[in-house]
Formats: sequence, C-alpha cells, structure tokens
Amino acid sequence: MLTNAILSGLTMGGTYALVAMGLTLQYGVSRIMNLAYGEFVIAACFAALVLFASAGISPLVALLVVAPAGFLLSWAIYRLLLMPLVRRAPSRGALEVDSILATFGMLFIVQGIMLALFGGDYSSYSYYNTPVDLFGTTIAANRLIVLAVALAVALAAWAFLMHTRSGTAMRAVAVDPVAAGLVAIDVRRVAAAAFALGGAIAATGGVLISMFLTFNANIGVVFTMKALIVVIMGGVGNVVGALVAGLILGLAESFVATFVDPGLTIAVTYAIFLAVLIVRPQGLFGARAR
Amino acid sequence: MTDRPVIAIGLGALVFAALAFVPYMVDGYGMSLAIAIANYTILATAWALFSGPTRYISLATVAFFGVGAYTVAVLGEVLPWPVVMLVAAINGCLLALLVGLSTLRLAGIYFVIFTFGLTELIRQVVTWYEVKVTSTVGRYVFLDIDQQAIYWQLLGVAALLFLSGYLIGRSRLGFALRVIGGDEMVARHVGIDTTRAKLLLFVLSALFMTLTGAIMAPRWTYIDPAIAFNPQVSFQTVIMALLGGVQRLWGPLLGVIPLTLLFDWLNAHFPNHYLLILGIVFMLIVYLLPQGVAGALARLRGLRSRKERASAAMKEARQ
Amino acid sequence: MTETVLSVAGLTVSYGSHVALRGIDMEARRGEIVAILGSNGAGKSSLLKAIAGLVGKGMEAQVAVGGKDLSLLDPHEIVEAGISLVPEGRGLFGDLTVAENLRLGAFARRARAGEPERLAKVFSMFPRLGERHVQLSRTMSGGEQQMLAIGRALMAAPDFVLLDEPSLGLAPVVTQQLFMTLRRIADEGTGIVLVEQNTRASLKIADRAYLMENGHIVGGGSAADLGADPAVQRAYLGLAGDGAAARQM
Amino acid sequence: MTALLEVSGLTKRFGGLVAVREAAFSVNEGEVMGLLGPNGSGKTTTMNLISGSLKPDTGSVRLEGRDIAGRRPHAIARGGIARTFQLVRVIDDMSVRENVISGLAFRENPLWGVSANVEAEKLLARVGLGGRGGVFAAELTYVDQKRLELARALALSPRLLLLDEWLAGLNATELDGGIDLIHSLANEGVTILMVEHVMSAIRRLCSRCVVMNAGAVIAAGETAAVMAEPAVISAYLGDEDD
Amino acid sequence: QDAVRIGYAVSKTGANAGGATTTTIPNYELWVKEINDAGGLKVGDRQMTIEVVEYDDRSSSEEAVRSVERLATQDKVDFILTPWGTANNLAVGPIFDKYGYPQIAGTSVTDMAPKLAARWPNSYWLLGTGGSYAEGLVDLLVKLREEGRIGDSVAMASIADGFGIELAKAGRTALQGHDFKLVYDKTYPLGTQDLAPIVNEVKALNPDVFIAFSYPPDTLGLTDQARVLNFNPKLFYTGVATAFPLYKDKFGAAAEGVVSLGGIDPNDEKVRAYIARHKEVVGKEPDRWASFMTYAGLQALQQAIEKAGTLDKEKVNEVLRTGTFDTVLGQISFDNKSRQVPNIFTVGQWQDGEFVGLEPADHPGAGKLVFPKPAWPAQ
Ligand SMILES: Nc1ncnc2c1ncn2[C@@H]1O[C@H](COP(=O)(O)OP(=O)(O)OP(=O)(O)O)[C@@H](O)[C@H]1O
Ligand SMILES: Nc1ncnc2c1ncn2[C@@H]1O[C@H](COP(=O)(O)OP(=O)(O)OP(=O)(O)O)[C@@H](O)[C@H]1O
Ligand SMILES: [Mg+2]
Ligand SMILES: [Mg+2]
Repeated sequence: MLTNAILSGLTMGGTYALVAMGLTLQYGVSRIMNLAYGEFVIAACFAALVLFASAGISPLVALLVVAPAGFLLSWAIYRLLLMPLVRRAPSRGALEVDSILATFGMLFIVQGIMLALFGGDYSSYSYYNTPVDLFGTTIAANRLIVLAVALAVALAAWAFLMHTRSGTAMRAVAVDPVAAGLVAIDVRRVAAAAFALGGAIAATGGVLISMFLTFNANIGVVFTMKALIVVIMGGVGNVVGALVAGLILGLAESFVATFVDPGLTIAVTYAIFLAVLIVRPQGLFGARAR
Repeated sequence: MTDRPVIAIGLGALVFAALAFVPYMVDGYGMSLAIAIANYTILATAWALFSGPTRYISLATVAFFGVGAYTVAVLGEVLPWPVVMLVAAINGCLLALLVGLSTLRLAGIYFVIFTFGLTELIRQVVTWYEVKVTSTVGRYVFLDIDQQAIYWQLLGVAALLFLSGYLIGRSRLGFALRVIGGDEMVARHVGIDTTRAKLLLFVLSALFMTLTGAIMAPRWTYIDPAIAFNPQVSFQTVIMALLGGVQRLWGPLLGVIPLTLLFDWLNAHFPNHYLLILGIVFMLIVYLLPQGVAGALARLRGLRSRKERASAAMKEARQ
Repeated sequence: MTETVLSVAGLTVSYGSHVALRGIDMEARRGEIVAILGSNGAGKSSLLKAIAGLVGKGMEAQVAVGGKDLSLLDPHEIVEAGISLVPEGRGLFGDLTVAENLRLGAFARRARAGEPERLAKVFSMFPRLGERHVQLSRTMSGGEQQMLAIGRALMAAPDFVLLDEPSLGLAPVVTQQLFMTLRRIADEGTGIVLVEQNTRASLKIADRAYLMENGHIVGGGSAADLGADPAVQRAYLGLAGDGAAARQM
Repeated sequence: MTALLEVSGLTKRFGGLVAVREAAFSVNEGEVMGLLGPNGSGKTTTMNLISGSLKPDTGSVRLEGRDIAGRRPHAIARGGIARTFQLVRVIDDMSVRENVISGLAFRENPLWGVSANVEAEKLLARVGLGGRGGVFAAELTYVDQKRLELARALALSPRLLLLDEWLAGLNATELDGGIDLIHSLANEGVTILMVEHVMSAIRRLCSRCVVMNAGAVIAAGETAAVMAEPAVISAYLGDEDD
Repeated sequence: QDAVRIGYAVSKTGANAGGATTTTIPNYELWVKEINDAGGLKVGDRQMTIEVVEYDDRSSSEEAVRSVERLATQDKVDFILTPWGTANNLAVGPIFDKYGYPQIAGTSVTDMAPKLAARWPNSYWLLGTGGSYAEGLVDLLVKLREEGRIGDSVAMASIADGFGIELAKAGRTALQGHDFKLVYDKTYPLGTQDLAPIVNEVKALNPDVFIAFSYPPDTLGLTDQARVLNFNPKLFYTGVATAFPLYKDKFGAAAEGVVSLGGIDPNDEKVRAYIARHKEVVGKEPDRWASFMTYAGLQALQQAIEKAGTLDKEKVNEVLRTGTFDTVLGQISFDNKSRQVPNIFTVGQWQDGEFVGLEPADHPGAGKLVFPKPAWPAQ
C-alpha cells in the first residue's frame, strides 16, 4: 500500500509539475498571465491523438513534432499578439490586467477552434498503458514516462536558469525588464524565448498526459488552474519550486486517497496550498512577492 | 459645492426608481436579461469596491455568491425569507473576515490564486460534508419567487451598493484604500491601519456578493456545489469589471452591460461558433480599449491618458 | 587608441506634451570626464536616459559613437555599442545576488573577454561588494546599492560611462575614493559623462562641463574656467545659504 | 532639555548579519540631531526600527517615556513620528495635493474635505511646491518628489521627524534652500533626527551627532567634537573637503 | 404558418458539453433531419417542416433559464426540447411549466422524478430514478448469489455528484437490505485524475463485485487502472460512458463483460435500424443508454403532435399524458403518476461488441449475463 501510494503520488505529481513548469516560465519571465495555457495543453492532447489515430504515430515520437510546434506557435503568439500589450503597458500591474484579458480571449479562440475541429465529445486512447512492476507494486508505464520527463525538464530548466549566462539573463528579465536592457540583454527576444519555451513544455505535457487521460475541448481551464496552484505554491518563475510543489500535491492526493478518504483528495491539495501561502506568502521557493 | 452629493444621490435615486418599472415593460426574456445584468452589475461593482482602489484582484467572488446561494438551498424552505437573507449575510461576512485575515500578507498574483484556491476548498468541503452527512449532493429549492421579485430584490441591493460605494468614495476610508493601492508601506507610515481598512471594505463587498447569491438561488430549483461555486462567475466578474474600468464607481457597469448583451447576441446568432467569435471580439476589445471602456471615455477628455503616460514614464525612470 | 567620440546633436525629448529637452548638442571623448551641471528639472537625467535609449518614442536626435548612429537602437544595442548607464535610481536586479548583478553587467558580447579581471577590479574598488557577493541586492543598504550599480556599469567594458549622480548616498570617504577612481578610469581611456550635484568635487575631476537650464544647454567650457567663473559659482556652488538660494527653491 | 526619543540596547539581525548592535542614544526635545556612519552601518535600519517598519530583536525605543518598540507603523505614525524614505516614495498616480492629504487624513486629529485642501496648499507652499498641487506626483522630478515627501511627513504634524538622506541629490543651491527649510522647521520646535552624508549640511544643522559603524554607535556628542574624533574620520569622513 | 418552430438550449460548451454532444445534440439533429427528409410533421392535414432555433446554455443553469425564456417569449417556438443533464432540466422546469411546454427529459436521473412530475404536470422523466438502476443491479447480484456464483463481498466507489451519490445511496440500501458485505464504499470528487489509489485498495480487498457509479473520465480511468493492475473481479461495473461507443473503441476486446447502466436489445429491428440511421446521419453510433431515451422522447413528441393534429400545447400534452407511443424503447406510455417509462433496461453488459440489456430480466429481449467477466486481455 505505502509504495503504491508513493509511486502513484509521484507519478501524478510529476504530471502536475510538468504542466506547471511551462506556465511558471511564461508568467515568471515573460510576465504573461496566460489563462489560455490549459487550452494549449489540450490542443497538444488532440494533436497527439490525431497523429496516433490517423498514422499510428507513438506519442513519444509525436513529441518530436508537437513540442517544437508548441515552441514556434507560442513564439509567434508572443511576437504578434502579446508584444503590443507589453510595449504599451505603463506598468507591470497594467500588463497583468491586459494579459489576463487578452489571454482570456485567446482561451475562447483556441477552445472554439478545438470545438469546431473535434466537437465536445470525450476523447481517450491508451498508449503505454502497460503494467510495469516496480518495488513490488505495479504501475502504468505511461505514468512513469511522465514522471521521468518531468524530472528531466525540471533538471534541464534549473541548470539552464541557474548556471548559464542566458539563463541568468532570463531571470534578470523576470526581475526587471528595463534594467535588463541596460546590461545589453535583448529583453524582447528573451521574453519571447521564455514564453515559447513555456509553450513547448505545455505541448510536451499535453502529448504525454493524452496517453492516459480522458479529455475534451472544454477541460483546458482545469489544467490552467491546477498549474497556477502549483506555480504559486512553488514560487513564481521557479521551476524547481514547481517540481517540488507538484510532487507534494501529487503525494498528498494519493496518501489521502489511500489512507484517509478519496473524497478529500482535492480538498487536501487546496488546504496544503493555502497553508503554504499563509506560512510563506511568496511560495516555497519564491522571492518576496510584489 | 457642498450640495453636490445631495444632487448626485437624488439623481441616482431617480434612476433606480425608473428601473423599478422595467418589469411592466418587458417580457419574460427581457426580465431574465435584466436580471442577468443586475446580477453581474452588483458582483462587478462590489468587486471593484475593494479591488479597484487596492488593486488586489480577488477570485473569491463566487465563494460569497455560493455561500449566499447555499444558505438559501439549506434554509430556504425552513425559515421566512428575510431571516434566510439575514443568515446568508452573516455567513458571508464571517467568511469574508476569514478570507481577509488569511490573505493579509499576500500580494499580487499570490493573492489572486489564494482566493481562487480558497473558493475551491470551500466547494470541496461543502461537497464532502453533503456526501458524508446529508448523503445527497445537490439540493432542490422549491420556492415560488418569480422573476419580478428577484429583479426587484437585486435592484434594491444594487441601489444600496451604489449608495455606499458613492459615500465611501468620498470618505476617508475610500481614500485610505487608494493610498494602500498606491504604496502600502507609505500608507502605514501616514497612520493608516491598513489591516482594518482592507478588512472593512473586503467584508462589505463580500456582503453584497453574498446577498446576490441568495437572491439568485431560487431561480435554478436545483443547487449543487458545482453550480453554486462555479469559478466561471468569479472570472466573469473580474473580466467585466476590468473591461469596464475599476477606477470609478460606474466603471464596471460599462463592462457588464455591453458584455452581457454581447454574450447573448453571439449566443443567439452563432450558437455553434460562439466561443471562437467571442474570443476574437474579446481580443479586439482589449487592443482597442487599453484602459477599459471607462478609461476610453475618460481619455476622450484627455485626463486619464496624461496620468497614465506620466506615471508610466516615471516608473521607467524608477527602474 | 582610436579617438572615438560620443556626439549628440539636436536632441529633443518630450514626455507627452511636456518638452524636457530642446535641441541639445554635446559631445564627449574617450579619456575625458564631461560634467553636466544643472538645477533639478534641468533635464540631466533625461539627457542620459535619451542617450542610453530609455526614452523610446517622444525623442528625436542624432546620437552617434565614432560615427555609428545610435538614435534608433534599443538599449541593449546601445550597450553593445559601448555606452553604459548608471541610471537615476540604480536599476539593480533586486531579487538577484550581488555577484549575479555584476556577472550580468558583463552580459554584453563586447564585455565577455576579460570579465574576471574586471570583476576583480570592481571588488578592489568596492570591497563591500566582495564581502557581500551572495546577498540579494535589494537588501543592500542605499550606498551599497549605489556601489553595485556603478560596478555593474563598469563590468560592461564600456567606451563611455554615463553616471547619474553616482555619489548619491555615498559616505564622504567613499565619495572621495569614487571620484579618484573615476579619474583613473578616464585616464585609462574610458569616456565619462558625469551628472553630479556635488558640483565642486565633480568640477575638480572633470575636463569639461556643460551647464543646463530647463532643457537647454546654456553654457560650457573647460572645468577649470567654469570653476573659476563667479556666475557659475553663484548658481552651482551655492556660496553659503543666502536668501537668494532659498527663494530659488 | 528633556529627551523626546530614547533608544537603548537596540539590536536587529538579518540572518547572520547584525545590522544594528546594542545601539543607544537619545534625541532631545526641539533639537536637530544627525545620524551618521559609513554605508551599511545601520542608519536606515535604525530609522526603520524607530518608525516601526522593522521590529527590533531586542532593545527599547521610548517616545516621551512610552516604549513604542515593535508597535505597528500606523500607531507610531499617529503617535507623532513621521518619516521620509531614503528612496523617495510618493504615490505616482495621485495628485500632489492628494499625496499631502494622505498625511493629514489619518493623523491623531485628522483633517478632511475643505480644511484638508487648505492645509495641504499651505504645506506645499511651505516646501516650495506652492501651486503645483494639481499635477500628478509622477511628473515631479526627483527633488520635487523629495519636497513632496517632506510635506506629507509634516502633514502628520509630528513630534519627531525622521529624515533619511533627504538632502541627497540636491545641487548646491537647492541644498542651501533645503537646509534653510529644515532650519525653519527646527525653529518651530519640530524635533528632527536626520541621516545625511552631506557634511556641510550636518555642520550647519545639527547641534549633536551620533555616528554608527558596523551597526554599533561609535561616537556621540557635539557635532564639532564628534567630527574631530579620529575613529570617525578614518571610518567615515576621510580627508573630507566638500 | 407552414413550419413547426422547435427550439432547444443545450450545453455545446462547458462542463456538460461532453455529455450533451454524445447523447443529446446528435439525436436532436437526427430527429429533425429525418422528419424534414420525410417532408415534415403531419399536423392535421398539413405537412409542416421543422425549423430549429438553438442556443448554447454553456453548461450554466442561469444561461439555460435565460435561453429557454428567450425561446418561449421571444422566438415563440411551438415546442422546446430539453437541455442535457439533471441540473439544467430542473432549472428550466418552472419555465416549461409556466408556458405549458411539454418537458420530455431524456438525460435526467433523479429520485425526485415523481415529485417533479407532480409539481410540473407536463414534465416526463424517461431516464427514471437513480434508485431503479441501483436496484436493477442489486437484483442481478442477488440472483448470482442465490446461484452461488458470487459471495457477499462488494466494493463500491462513486463520484461525489448528484448522480453518483443518488445511485450509491440506493445501492447501499439495497445491498445492505440483502445483507451483502460492502468491503469498500467511498466517494471521490469531480475532477479526480488519479484513480490508481482506489483500484489499488479495492484490489487488495479482492471483492467478487466492483461497482463504480462514475462519470466518463473516471469510468475510463478506472477501467484503465483495473487493466494495469490486472484487477479482475467476477463482476466489473462502471458508470456513465461505459455504454458509449468511445468505450468500445478505446478498449476493444477488453470491454467484453463490463457491466453498466442502460443496454439494448440488439436483435430488435427498430433498435438496429436506429443505430444504423444514427451512424449514417451524425457519423457515429449512439450511446447505448440515454441516447435511446432521448430519441424515444422525440418520437413520442412527434407522434403526440401528429395524433393531436395540432400545435396546441395543451392538446399535445393531453395526448402525451394518456397515449402510448411506438419508439426505440418499444411501446411506451407515461400513463402513470411519475411520468416515467416503466420498461427500460437498467443494467447492461458488453457482449461481443454490443451493449446488451440484462435487467429487468422480464423485459422483452433481455440478454443473459456473461459470467464471470473474462480476465482483461494482456496489452
Ligand atoms: N516621466 C516623466 N513624465 C513627465 N515629465 C517628466 C518625466 N521625467 C522627467 N520629466 C520632466 O522632465 C524634466 C527633466 O527631468 P530630469 O529628471 O531629466 O531633470 P534632472 O535634471 O535629472 O533633475 P534632477 O536633478 O532632479 O534629477 C523635468 O521638468 C521633469 O518634470
Ligand atoms: N533585509 C536585509 N537582509 C539582509 N541584510 C540587510 C537587510 N537590510 C539591510 N541589510 C544590511 O544591513 C546593513 C545596514 O543597512 P542600512 O540600510 O541600515 O545601512 P545604512 O547605514 O542606511 O547605509 P547607507 O548609508 O548606505 O544607507 C547593510 O550592510 C545592509 O546590507
Ligand atoms: Mg536626475
Ligand atoms: Mg540608508
């Protein structure tokens, strides 16, 4: 039971973390509160489904196409749709408002397109739903894959942000775009890159969870909110924070489900989230808010 | 100068009096449209009452709305209506106190998502309680309160809301909140008890949201946590308020009316591509009306834009 | 070394309707310190911001380094061109450490070579930065932040440094050291444009100076001459608190 | 003279670093006292401890005998201690007048409405911003914003005024004006504790000085005497000649 | 007027869209197309084609209320088809009642059905009560136990939503009434994504019977997990979406033997024809549960109108209350207090590619239970 709980907790947490990491980059660095984030995740789910159903392409192969596509699409969106807002925003607060409104519209558009293409039906297919025996318990391969990818992405992102020049530049933009210009950082490029990177991660997450999750065109917002919870709990812009927060929530869910009452799983995750913020208003790893 | 408030209040009273006759002029659909507008007018205005000056974006709207609705669901058939409303109001205020106190140290996006999480938690707990204790999720509210009654109640609450909003706007409390929104540290050092001020207004705005929820509940016959605590309500409130503009008392109104009508018109004409078109329209609005409708109006008077520019450029200077 | 010149011609800056700078012409050479004097609101900071590309729209001018036109470039490109600014209000990355701030100072491609040496130099100039290199810059004291801002600007290996009131908030002893260091940096071939309220001290180290009044350049010349000019002394060296000065406030 | 403010045993740590260590000094009714020290010696922190933005780890701060250490800032502000900030803090998108009113509206005996407007104009004229009440604070230059900040502090009609490098960034002429302004305040009996790095100002304004170094008070007393102490010269002044 | 105006507001977007686009919307479209292709409704001596007015209630009670008000008072349609789901049908109930429209709900499972029928005399609740489904299932279990093929141990998980809780409640009572042992009886909230813990725990308890009163995402999730953990109870029962074509498509052979609500008689001509037409017109098969009730309701409405020979709502209601109608559910009538269809399948099972109705066993065309459920095929 215990190993069961831990394993399914970690895998679920990995899912949350993976999805959240993209958002933490988009909001933390590019300062875009992207309410359409979940829609992009679902779009990736559909992309994977289509590739799988039509051409029998394995989701893992699909990644090689969908993730870069996510990157390019997000880049374009930032350059064409969001840059004007960034340019005109007198202050960070104003940008926050504008980006909320704009991405809210984007949410509708993406959802509308998916509805037009796929209708509102539930979609679901199974891939790598094969049992793997681990520490004397059994778990679906596809979930292990997600966990592995989540860890890999987190590690890569962390190394990049903390130990490379461009990574530091990205954090600098996150802290203060104007000052970043003063040290020869091309703020627009860095911000666009971060946003696009976030998009790529969202796509990756989408493709992977499509292997075991039932989805339809309308549930994007679920992922946006879950991701936001994780992002905030971990501390805005902090990928490691997102990873830790995601895993904590996942573990909490499966432990409560196993040892207390499945009826309380979601309640508990929110309770933990709130408790963390009450104790640490800036999230687990966040620098002070505001 | 001194009698300006009197005039303003008088005018307001006239407008509301006129609005009271709407039911005699429109059909059932007109009524439900009027109700929808009244509903969101209260929510958005009450929201802006706190979030406008302080710039704390709250997603807890539906928490209070839902608490109101649920109080009715539980007590509606047991107690006389006024008592039910009273209980709802009390519940709402207590909850608001709780939320307010627990969010004191939070700022920016952390506050936003906290309020969202709290709402979801409440919804989960209510569900769990219903399952465990009453072992029914979803309650049936058979109250014969017709549209007119609901509309008039909403109208009354709205009148109250605008009155208190107007008075607060001219009071030291309202001013204190603007200072807090400007720079909380400064606010403390000029002697503002920021905690008290924020709590006061938060509770007040929550009170109005709760009442709205209570009034709307009988309209749906059936209420479950998913309906009562549907986060969409919070989002829509914020969006409408922001689009209208939160710096003035009547700002949100300018978001609520056009958007409600827009939603309805699109739904009627493009039931199948509603979202897609809505989204496009929406983005256009954002790009064409930078500071919301109210801002746009004001900019015609050239007043606000100058301010925006100045503070903008200056903020850069500060960086 | 080649004689690169930073030249500004016909610079006009307006914030909305308000015109802050009108037709400014000025230039600075590598190896010299040019002081810019003027009472508050004269437009000194605007001038520096404009050169650094921070004013964006609302500005028209010919700004060039060694013939290369800068007037349309973004801030980051201007830094690459060899001009770095210590802005009014410092513009540090508050949530990053002192060390990270300094490393970012050398982000410019032109500055990557010889970064370690320059870092060592900065640390020897401001030992406090060395002691505190892991502290979050936002938590540094006012003066410490000022030191960091200057240090960061020097990390960009600039041909020209624009300093907006560098002595602001520095203890006297540090100020004296700073001014001596600035002179040395100039002598080593960097051009320095110095906006200072500490007129006497700045005239002492400057080669030339410009006088600004509400958006215009109203005079200029060699620092020595200006320092001796009674008019200048009255206006900028504030000989004792006579009533005249008080009324000027 | 009686001590208006009495600080004793004041200590504040930030992690490993002791920013203020066992600081003790007192400010007398009606005097202008200087708080000096090298960068990072703990002056602003001390100001923050007095004004309540920071809570001391240990030690007491007495205003007319009442210990106010660790009380919340708004209470201290109403209790009669007003302050300015080392980095100017005005409210950008409020008018200059409103900024001043924010100081009037929440003090012990608040002003509101017409009377507040009138008083605000008086204060603005007082700091040299007469007639600018209508413009937005954002449009003022750095120095004018400092003036505005002072007006806001005065609006609280404080017993004790804390100025953190309020004179920094003024050119010589403005400096003279600023000094005169502070003088006039002192003459009206406002007690002032000021942090400054501009020695000429200190000499002309402060009867007494306290000098801190590395968080501790290393010298206190008559300005001239203090300035002559070798410890102060080596740690802070250098061979100063400004 | 030579066209019948028919209006409906359903959830094309939002949380309910999944259900509505599977069950409700396709049948509405199918029905309209069929009638119009046939030249229209026969009203008295006139052939009237159908003209549709449709809205999206965005899965919100408030929007549903407003849209239906609009249909009734603005568009003044002749008849209004019902929205998807219990909540929205209850929300719009008062309006249907106020304007005298027949409310034929094909997607509302509620124990309140009788009460509602009493309150709104023109409302009809084809999907029946939660109780009926739970009891149908328990009858089956009781028989199995009498035949000594299962023991007492039953594990039950349910979604914490009106539907899940009602069925769980009824099931619990019935099971305890026949003193079964509920070794596991827990609920999980809407939006639960990780069902591994539940299946893990249940598997450890090794019950003969596993019942999940679940919603589509968790129905599929639970089945997935059961396969991964190779959890093979003798009887495996999951909730909504088990009877969806999606389930068959996703699990193929693995679906074999899975039990759930609803079911059909695959040998019934009408049923086969309906499935074929549905596939042909909307491009996918109907689900094997509520689609049938929905479509039957439409057929009843059509026949009632034609019998009444007028568009007058009161007359049509009269016919609906008293008449019998020939539908995919067979001959149905609402001639009872609770305005429900007495004879619908409450329990069905996937048997080589078709979801066959089992209970009530005396229901014509009822199939035999495949028992025990074959073990999950390896994947
Ligand atoms: N962001 C802005 N918006 C509007 N006006 C501005 C802005 N920034 C500066 N100004 C105006 O431009 C003029 C020049 O300002 P600037 O800061 O360049 O002067 P300065 O010489 O640097 O003054 P100080 O010595 O106080 O720093 C001033 O009159 C100021 O009011
Ligand atoms: N929040 C903090 N965290 C860590 N260290 C801090 C923090 N605040 C201040 N310090 C440190 O405490 C010391 C005292 O800071 P303080 O601001 O009081 O110096 P100061 O005397 O005002 O210096 P200056 O004259 O430069 O303003 C400094 O070394 C500073 O780095
Ligand atoms: Mg300046
Ligand atoms: Mg200081």
